[in-house]
Amino acid sequence: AEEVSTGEGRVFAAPSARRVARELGVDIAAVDGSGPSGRVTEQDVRRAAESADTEGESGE
Amino acid sequence: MVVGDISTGTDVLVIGAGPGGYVAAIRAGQLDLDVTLVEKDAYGGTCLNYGCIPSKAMITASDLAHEAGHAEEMGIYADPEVEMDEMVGWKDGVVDQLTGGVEKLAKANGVELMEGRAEFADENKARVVHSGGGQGSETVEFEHAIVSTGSRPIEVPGFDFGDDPVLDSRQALALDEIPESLVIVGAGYIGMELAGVFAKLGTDVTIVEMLDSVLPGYEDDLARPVKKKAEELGVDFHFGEAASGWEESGDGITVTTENEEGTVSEFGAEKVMVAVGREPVTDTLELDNAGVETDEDGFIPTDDRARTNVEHIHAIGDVSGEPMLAHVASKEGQVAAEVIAGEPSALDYQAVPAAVFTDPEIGTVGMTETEAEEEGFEPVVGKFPFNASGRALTTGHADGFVRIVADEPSGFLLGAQIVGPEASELIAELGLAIEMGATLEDVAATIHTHPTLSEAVMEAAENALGHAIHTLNR
Amino acid sequence: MVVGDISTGTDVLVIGAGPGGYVAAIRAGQLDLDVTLVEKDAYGGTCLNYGCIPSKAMITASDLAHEAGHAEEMGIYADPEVEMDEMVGWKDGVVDQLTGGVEKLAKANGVELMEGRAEFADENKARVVHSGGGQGSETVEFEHAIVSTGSRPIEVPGFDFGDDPVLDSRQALALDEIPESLVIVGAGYIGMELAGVFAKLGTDVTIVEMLDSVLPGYEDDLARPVKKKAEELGVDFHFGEAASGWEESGDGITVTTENEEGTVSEFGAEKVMVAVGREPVTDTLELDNAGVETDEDGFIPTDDRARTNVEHIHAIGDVSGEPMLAHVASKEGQVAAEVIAGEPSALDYQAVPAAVFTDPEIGTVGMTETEAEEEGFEPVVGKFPFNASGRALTTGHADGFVRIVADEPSGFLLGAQIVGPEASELIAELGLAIEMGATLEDVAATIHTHPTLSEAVMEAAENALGHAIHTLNR
Ligand SMILES: Cc1cc2nc3c(=O)[nH]c(=O)nc-3n(C[C@H](O)[C@H](O)[C@H](O)COP(=O)(O)OP(=O)(O)OC[C@H]3O[C@@H](n4cnc5c(N)ncnc54)[C@H](O)[C@@H]3O)c2cc1C
Ligand SMILES: Cc1cc2nc3c(=O)[nH]c(=O)nc-3n(C[C@H](O)[C@H](O)[C@H](O)COP(=O)(O)OP(=O)(O)OC[C@H]3O[C@@H](n4cnc5c(N)ncnc54)[C@H](O)[C@@H]3O)c2cc1C
Repeated sequence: AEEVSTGEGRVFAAPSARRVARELGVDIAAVDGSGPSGRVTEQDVRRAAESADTEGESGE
Repeated sequence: MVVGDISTGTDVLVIGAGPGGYVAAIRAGQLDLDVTLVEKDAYGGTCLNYGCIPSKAMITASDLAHEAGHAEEMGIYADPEVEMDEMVGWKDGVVDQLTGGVEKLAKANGVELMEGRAEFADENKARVVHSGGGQGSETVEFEHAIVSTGSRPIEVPGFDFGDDPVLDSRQALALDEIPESLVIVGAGYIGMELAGVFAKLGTDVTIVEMLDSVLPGYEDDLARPVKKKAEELGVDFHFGEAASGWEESGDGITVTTENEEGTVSEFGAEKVMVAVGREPVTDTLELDNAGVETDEDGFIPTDDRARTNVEHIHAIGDVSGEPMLAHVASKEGQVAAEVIAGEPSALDYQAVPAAVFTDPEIGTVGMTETEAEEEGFEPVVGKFPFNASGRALTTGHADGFVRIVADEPSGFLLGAQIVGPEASELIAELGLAIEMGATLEDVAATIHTHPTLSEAVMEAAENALGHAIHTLNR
Repeated sequence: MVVGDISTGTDVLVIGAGPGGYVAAIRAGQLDLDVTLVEKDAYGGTCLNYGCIPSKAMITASDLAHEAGHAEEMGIYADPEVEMDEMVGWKDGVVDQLTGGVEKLAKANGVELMEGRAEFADENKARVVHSGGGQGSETVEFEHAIVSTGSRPIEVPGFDFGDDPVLDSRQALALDEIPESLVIVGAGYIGMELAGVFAKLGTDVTIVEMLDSVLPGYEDDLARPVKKKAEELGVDFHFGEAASGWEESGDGITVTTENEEGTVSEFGAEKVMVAVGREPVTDTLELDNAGVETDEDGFIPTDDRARTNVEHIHAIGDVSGEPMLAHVASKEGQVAAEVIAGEPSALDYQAVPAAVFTDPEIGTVGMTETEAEEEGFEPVVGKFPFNASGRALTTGHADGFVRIVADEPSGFLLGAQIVGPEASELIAELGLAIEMGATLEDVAATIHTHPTLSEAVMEAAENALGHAIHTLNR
C-alpha cells in the first residue's frame, strides 16, 4: 500500500473504519491503507488487528 | 430512587439542557442509562431559545421582507410592511414548537427532567435548587455527570445588559418594535447576523469594532462580500474603535468609543447591542466541590472522550471551550453519553463545519490553505465563483465562491470555504467528503444535479484538478 | 484545416451544443484534441435556452412574488405586482449571460465553433448546412463524432405548437403577459414545475393527466406534498383524462379530454400548454449515412463508453435515451471526450441524482426501498421529517422528509429520496455518500452544521441505525 499523506497525525479513513479501530484497539495511524491514495479501509483495520493478535501470541 | 429525604440517585446527571445537554441526555437514555437532566431556565438552552433558532428565524423573515421590496429587477414591485411584534411572535412560535419537542423527545427516551439549578456538593452528589419561592432543593447522587452549562454574552464595562437601551443578542431578538437606529458593538458573527436583520428591516445600523475587519477569524476574501453587502444595506462601519460608554441624549443615546490613539468618537442611536463574545458559565455550579478544574479563561478542559480532570465527570459544549457551536456541543454530548455507556466513542472527527448566516452566507470546514501548509501538507486549491453558476444566477444571488483545499500529492480533501447562497447547506457535502477521506477526483467524478448550487462544489474540485468545465483553469 | 473547397478536418466533430455537446467539446479541447462544435440554433441547447435555466429563473421569481404576498404569518404585509414582460426579460438576461459564457469557455478551451445544421455524409464526413439565405454548406471530415442533438417536446395529436393558444414549455416560459387561465396537459415534472410558476403568478391552472397521479415515476409519498401544495395554490387536477383537442370559444379556448370510458370533458382557458414528454432529435442528422442505429423509440443506443454501434461515433445526452437530464448529458459528454482521448473513462457511476423544482422540491438519488429489494439487498430505511428540523421551521417551509435507503447487513447507502426545502441541494451529499461507498454510520457520525437542513440527512441516517436524536426511532 502507498503511504498516507504526510500531514501530522492525520489519518484518511471513514468514520466507520476509525470506530472499528477504536473497538479493536488498533492504532489507525499505523495501519497501511489499501484504498485510493492510501486511504485506510475497515478491512485494513481488521487485518491489522488480526496480525497484531498473532504477533502478540508469538510473544513479539 | 430514594424519596422522603428528597434525595435521588441516577446513573447520569446532565446539568444544562442546551444542544449539548439535551442531546447527551437523550443519547444516554437510548443506551439504557438512568438519566436526570437538570435545567434552570428553558429546555433547548441558549441555542433554541435565544441564539441559533431565533436569529435564523429573524434572518429568514427580514430577508423575505427585504427581497420582496428590492426585486424590481425581476419585475416584482412590492412595498412590504413589517409588524415587528408579529414577526417576533412568529419566531417565538417556532421556538416553542422546538423546545416542546425537546421536552417530549427527552421523556420518550426515558430521561428524567428536573427543573432547577444544579450545584456540586461533592464528586458524586449535586444539590438542585428549585427556582420560585420556597420550592427548596433536593440532592441527586450520580455515578457520572455531564456538565453542559453553556455560555453567556460578555459584558463590556460601561454597558450593563440590565439597562433598557443596552441589549444583548437575546434582547435584540425580542424587540417588539423596529428601532430607528442601532449601534452594534462587535462585528463578529452574531453582530453581523443581527446587523443584517435590522438593516433589512429599515434600521440605521452602525457597527463599531475594536479590530480592523468584519468577522475576525475568517479569511479576508470570505468576509469581504459580507461587508460589501452590509454596506449596500446602509450599515456604517467603524473599525479600530473600542466602545467605552453610553449616555442618554434627547430621545435616544450616545455611544462613546475610543481608538488606539485615544481619540473619542460619538455615535447617536436609539439602542445599542453589545456582541463581543461569550464566556463559559461555571459560576452556577460549585465546581470546586467536585474537584473539577477550569482553565484561565474559565473553560473546563476535556480530553477526547469529553472527560474533565475528574474521570466520571464530563464537560461538553460551550463550557468546555472553542469552537462554541451548537453542533459541536451535540456531538460532544453524544460522545460523552456513549463513553459513559462503555462504547468505544471518541471525538475523533476530522473537521468541524461552521456557518455564518449573513448575506451572503459563509460555510467553512477543515483547513484553510494556510493551515494546510502549516500542517505540512502541499495544498492545491480549486475555486468556483457563483457568478458562473446557472443556479446561482437564477436565484439572483451570485456573489461569492466555493473553494476547496486538498493535498496535492494524494488528492485528499483537507478543507473548504464557501461564501455565497446556501453556503451553510453546501458545506455539508464537503464535511462528509473530508470525514470519508475523499479525494478531489471522488468529488469531481460524482454527478451533481443540474441546475444546483452544489455543482459549484464539483466544479471547484475539477478546477483544483485543472479540468473544470464552467470556469477557466489555472 | 483545408480551406478553399470549404472542407474542414477535425479530430472530433460534436453535433449540438447543449449540456451534452458543449461539455464534450470543452473537455475534448482540454485534452488537446482538435474539436469542432456545430450548433444550428443556440449555444447551451434546450437546457440553457428553453429548459432548466429559464424554468428555474421563473420558479425563483414567481416564488418570491408569491411568498411575499403570503407571509402575514411572519408579520409581513405586501401585495406584490408582477410585470411579466420584465420578469421574462430578467430571465432572458440570465440566459444570455450563461450562453455567452458557454461560447467564451468553448473558445478558451480551443473549440472551433460552427453555426449550422450538421448531417452525416458518411462514416467520416458530415455536411454542415448554414442557416440563413445563401450561406451554403461545408463539409467536415472527422476522426470521431459525438452526437448530442438532444430532444424536443412530443406533440399530442390535435395540439399543434404552431397554433397561437397552444404552447410548449419553451413558449410558456416566454409569455409576456400572465395568462388568466391555463390548461396544462401532463403532470410530469415540466408540467408541475410550470403549474407552480403560473399558479403563483395568479393564473387559474387546470392540469389534465392521462395517468392517475402527479409526477408519475416518483413514489407516492414524494409526490403527495407537491400535489397538496399545488392544490392549495388553486391548481385543479383531472386524472385519467387524455387531451383530445381544442377549439376557440369566446375570448379563449376549450380543451377537450376523454377518459377511459370515453366520457368527454371540456375545460375553458386562455391557453393550453402541452408537456407530455420529450422525444429524441435524430431527423436532422441523416444517421443512416453513417450507419448509426436507433432503437424503436428513436434513441441511439450506446455502451458504457457512450459509443454507438459505430465505434468512432458516440452519442450522449437526451438523444441517447433515459434518464433525459442535463447533468447526465454533461457526464456522458465528459466520458465521450475522455474515451476519444484514450483515457480509461467509463459511465461507471453508482447513482444519478435528479431534482424536481416544484414546491416543495424533490431530490432523489439511487435506489428506492422497493428497488433495493428487487436488487437482492436487505434494505433498512431511515427517515426524518422536516417539521422536526429547526432550520426548516425557521424558513417557514417544513413539509416533507429525508429518507435514506441502505443495505442493513453492510450499512452501505443505496439511495435517498427527499421532498422538502432545498431537496435539490441536499441530495448532493447523499450522491457523494453513495459514490464513496459510505455507510449509515459514516453519514451519522459526520458533524453537520446547526441549524441547517442538512442535519436532516444525518438524522435520517441515525434513524436507520435506531438512534436518531430529534425524532423517535422505530
Ligand atoms: C445570537 C446567537 C446565535 C447563535 N447562532 C448559532 C448558530 O447559528 N450555530 C451554532 O452552532 N451556534 C450558534 N450560537 C451558539 C450556540 O447557541 C451555542 O454554541 C450552544 O447553545 C451551546 O450549547 P450548550 O449546550 O453548550 O449551552 P447552552 O445552549 O448555553 O445551554 C446551557 C444551559 O444550561 C443551563 N444552566 C446553566 N447553569 C446551570 C445549572 N447550574 N443548573 C442547571 N442548568 C444550568 C442554562 O440555563 C442553559 O439552558 C449562537 C449563539 C447566539 C447567542
Ligand atoms: C422546461 C424544461 C425544464 C427542464 N429542466 C431540467 C432540469 O431542471 N434539470 C435537468 O437536468 N434537465 C432539465 N430539462 C432537460 C434538459 O433540458 C435536457 O436533459 C438537456 O438539455 C439535454 O441536453 P442535450 O445536450 O442532450 O440536448 P439539448 O440541450 O436538447 O441540445 C441539443 C442541441 O443540439 C442542436 N441540434 C440538434 N440537431 C442538430 C444538428 N443536426 N446540427 C446541429 N445542431 C443540432 C439543438 O439545436 C440543440 O441546441 C428540462 C427540459 C425542459 C424542456
